[in-house]
Amino acid sequence: MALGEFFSKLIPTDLFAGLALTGGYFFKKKETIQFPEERVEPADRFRGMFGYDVDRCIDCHLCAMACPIDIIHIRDHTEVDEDPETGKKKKRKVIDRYDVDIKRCMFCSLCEEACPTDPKSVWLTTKTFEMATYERNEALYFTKERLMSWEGVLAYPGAVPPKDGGLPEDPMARKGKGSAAEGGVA
Amino acid sequence: MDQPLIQFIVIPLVKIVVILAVLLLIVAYLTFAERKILAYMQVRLGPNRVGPKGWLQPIADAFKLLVKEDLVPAKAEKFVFMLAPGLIIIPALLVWSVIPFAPDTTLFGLLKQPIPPYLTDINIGLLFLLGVSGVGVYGVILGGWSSNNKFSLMGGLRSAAQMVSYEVPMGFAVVSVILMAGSLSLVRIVQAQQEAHLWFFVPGILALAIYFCCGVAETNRNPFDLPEAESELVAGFHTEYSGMKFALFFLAEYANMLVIGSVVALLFFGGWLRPFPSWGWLGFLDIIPPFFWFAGKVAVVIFIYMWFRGTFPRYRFDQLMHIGWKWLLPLSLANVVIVALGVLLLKG
Amino acid sequence: MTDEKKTPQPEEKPNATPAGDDRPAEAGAPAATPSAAPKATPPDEAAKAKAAAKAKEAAPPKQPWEEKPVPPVHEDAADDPDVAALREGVEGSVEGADRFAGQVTVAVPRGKIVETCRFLKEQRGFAFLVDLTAADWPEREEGRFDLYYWLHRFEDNRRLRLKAVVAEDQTIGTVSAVWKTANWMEREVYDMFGIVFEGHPNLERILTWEGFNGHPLRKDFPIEGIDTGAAIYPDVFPPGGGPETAEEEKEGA
Amino acid sequence: MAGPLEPLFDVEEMELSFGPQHPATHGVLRVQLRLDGEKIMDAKPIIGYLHRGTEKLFERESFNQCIPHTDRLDYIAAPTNNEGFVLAAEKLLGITVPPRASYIRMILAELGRISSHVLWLATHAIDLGAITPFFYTFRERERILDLFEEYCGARLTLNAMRVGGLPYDLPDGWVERCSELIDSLPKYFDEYETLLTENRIWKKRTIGIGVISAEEAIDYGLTGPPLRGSGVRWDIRKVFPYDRYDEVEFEIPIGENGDTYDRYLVRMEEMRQSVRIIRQCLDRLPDGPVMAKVPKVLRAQEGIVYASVEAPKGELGYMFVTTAKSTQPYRCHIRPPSFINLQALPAMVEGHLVADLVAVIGTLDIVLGEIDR
Repeated sequence: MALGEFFSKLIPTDLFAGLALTGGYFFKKKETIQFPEERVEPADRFRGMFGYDVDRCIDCHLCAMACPIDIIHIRDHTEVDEDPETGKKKKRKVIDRYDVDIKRCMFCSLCEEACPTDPKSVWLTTKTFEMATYERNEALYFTKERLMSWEGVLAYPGAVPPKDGGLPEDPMARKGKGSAAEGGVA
Repeated sequence: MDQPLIQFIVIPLVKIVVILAVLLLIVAYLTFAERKILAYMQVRLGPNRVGPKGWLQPIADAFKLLVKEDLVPAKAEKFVFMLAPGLIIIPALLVWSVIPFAPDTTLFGLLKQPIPPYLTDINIGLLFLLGVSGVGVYGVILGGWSSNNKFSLMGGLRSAAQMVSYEVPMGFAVVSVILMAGSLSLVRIVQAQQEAHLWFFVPGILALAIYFCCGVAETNRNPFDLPEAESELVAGFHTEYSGMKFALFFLAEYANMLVIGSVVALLFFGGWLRPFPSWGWLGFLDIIPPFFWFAGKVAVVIFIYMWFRGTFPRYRFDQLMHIGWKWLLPLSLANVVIVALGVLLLKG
Repeated sequence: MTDEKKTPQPEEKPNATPAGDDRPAEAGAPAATPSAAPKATPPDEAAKAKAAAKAKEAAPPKQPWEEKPVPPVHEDAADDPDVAALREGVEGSVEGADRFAGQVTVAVPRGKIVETCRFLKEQRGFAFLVDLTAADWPEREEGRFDLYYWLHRFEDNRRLRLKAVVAEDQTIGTVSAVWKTANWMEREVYDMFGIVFEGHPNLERILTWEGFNGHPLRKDFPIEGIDTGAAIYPDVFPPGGGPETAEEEKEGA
Repeated sequence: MAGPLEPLFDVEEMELSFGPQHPATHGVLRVQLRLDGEKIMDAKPIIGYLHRGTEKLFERESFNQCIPHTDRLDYIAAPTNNEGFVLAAEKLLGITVPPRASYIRMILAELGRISSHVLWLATHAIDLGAITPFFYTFRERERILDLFEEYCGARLTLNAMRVGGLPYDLPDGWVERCSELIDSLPKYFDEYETLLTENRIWKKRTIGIGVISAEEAIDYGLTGPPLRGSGVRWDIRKVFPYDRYDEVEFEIPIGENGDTYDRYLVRMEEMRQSVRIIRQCLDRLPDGPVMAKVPKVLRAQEGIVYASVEAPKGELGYMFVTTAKSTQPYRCHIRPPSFINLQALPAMVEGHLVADLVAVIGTLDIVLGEIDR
């Protein structure tokens, strides 16, 4: 063994380089985000908990068909309305149930993509991800009523990314527009 | 009360209680310190939820371990399984009886005569220390064996081989200090450094390096933490331990770290002496009590331990033995010869 | 470590019609030059595209992604050099050769498969078995299963697919002696389809457990799975919720 | 008294079940070991704890519905899984993808490759006892995942591609943020290398461990970094360029000895090459649509099609067998690189110690979601 090699083995400069790096990090700014106090705002397109609007929904079942694992269950019946003036009969579909079995959902957003209404009647861009429950089956089975009324659902209704890649329009403005049209979105 | 009763029973008992209490508290906070230091090196914050800035974390941990269910595997060798944590913690605490951490003191004038704050100073202190700390390996082996778990057994075996083979160069490293000081008493070694106006790490730099390496291996710390290599042996010899018995293993590891740190401070860095004890103009440093000089030196050693853990990968078992027998042992032998020659030439 | 020595970059299949030559000229946006036209555009398609490109020189040409997709077509691949060599090398080994989307599939009789594979590996340089799998056609007459071997040659980066038909009660020789990689692939096929490979060193189930009942990728295996008693958390739906049962569906209708 | 001496006590080889619950098996892999002391006499990987029947599921889903399932194969680098699937489907249906979509796919795939490789480095290093790189690499991985989240709304299971293009265009400012990130990445790669590459302990643990020769690697069907580490310059991106990989410049790093250290170096260099590819893609990103004109319902014709991509773990291929006018694949087979790479594990660890088994499992970079499907 050459003497130089011997001493390079004896004096571990390679180890000192690592020690210098970790030692330097000892004084650097930390990356931790203290969760309950500090929060990271999810991105605009973040796919989280479902939002659903029965007034906008046209009962086309496309979301249920698009779902790869069939967790959207829709039951409906047809009602016949008679116009009191003209006597014309008008068929109207009424949604009895719109259930999403969220415990199995994989948040792929294909249902939202399939939804033909504008704005979407079902959307995942609610920026909500805190869905921990103590119970597995009932607590994560969302009916129409629960989907529409869970805490925070109206705070961000449907930041659906437009196809042209721009930012979604202001969600609150969109909500106003929808209610002004008396739920007449379709 | 008569004098001997006080001198031989009361004072030592008080000392024992105080030393044990302080030691256990320090050990508990060492775990906290380690977690914090590692976290800071890893761009995170570490425990900071229990109490102000996380300062009560070790208390919470200790409480958690106390109230945890104490599991004994059904097929374990029950008696040995119970015995092993005791076997490892007792030597780890026992060595503190000979470690002097400050010179004789009057406790700020409370006492008429200065008494030694440490428990005792025996003239074979260093030998006692090496011998007693070597017993700890039995706890590791027996704990690994009695768990009736193959991973634990392998951890125990690795540990046995590692500890036994690293005792040898460690002993030789210490011998060079003994040659320089001419005594086995730890107090005497510190005094010798004062008399020589020189800390022994200057002539004994090689001995220091060897002792430090061996110390890391003896206490199963990274990069020599094979017996408990988590990613290989799933915590090694204490896989099956839980609750307070696990806590004892844990305490012993940290107490041993403190021992190694103390010995490094005593043998190579002048124990409780301030830097350059012979330079009068540095006298203002004497404001800091000697105990804190000692504690500071130990803290630096422990910090380096943790720094190592935060930086290095782990050696493999055979490579570890390779280093022990093929590098450290010859080096330490050479070191003894060199130091002996030096002592012979200088002291006549 | 990283000295650049570019590997040759041949077209995916040298025999396939080169698609790159027929790119419509496009000014101003060089990066947007289309190149990913279907690799196996049949010749008449390519000619059409050329003619169209000429005709529309003045008008902005329609990009391939704005037009209806052109699916690939099946062609006879008897002219393929490897197929020809195989036909000569191993007697009676080629029952048919088909090219689809630039990939050649050779139908090989079941009994000749090991011989064929060995010939292709040793004589034709197909050193690499990329993939080995099967498909189930339960109603087919000539045999229920198709086995696919997907070979690769490093010299000119060509690939060749062998196809063998195995009936339900038949076995097939193992190629795990030819390529070591076939060992687990054949185990997987055995596990999923129940095709037995003769001479395989350890033909046991690999993805399901020993004693599993059935072969999951057969078409007659229910997609919901079979009851193994392993469901720790059964699905519980609130009354009226969940998927529609058969009775409810009848009622609805 | 001739003949060999009888041992005075029984000497047994120890059987050790390494996994499925073990910190170093990266999931639910079980390796049944036969040990002589700590020396491995025989290793037998046992897999299937995570088998979900993905291929069976594909037989009932339409082409676009399959894509979320592909995310769950190699869940560490979802973009390449999506990419392989849509490429196979596009080949089958004869769809040409707009260039902008191709470039965005490449950017996503290369970001996925970096995020997969840094995770590999993190776990590999922590297996060998270095705990700190884990946290440094996760910092960078988080930033990449942030970009994914901004693009498609998910961090891990992206579902980011569709047959014929992409579901969304890039959001505003994404290109700038991505460009900023990839500019900062090489500096961080240097930091990892400071901690590991020249470190004598790291070298001792990796050099000469799990050696596999080029011939054997080919025989075992290894692909990806394990094959390149053995010195075979083979990369699907160069050999069968998909998307627009023929328009960007990059190099394929290879190793010499086929040991763990070489595979480590290959992956480290691959990350730098990925940065280079992303940089070129961002510079050339064309305008235009991100979705080709495809019919609403995709119908295939009869045929067999195989398409593969260079996933971070190796060659990830999808093979479709379809019948005429079918809306879903009759049979879709996945060629999972991890599954085939894992097969070489017994050959690589035989004669090594238990500690090396951990290193070799780490260096193969397996993902059990892909192995078990």
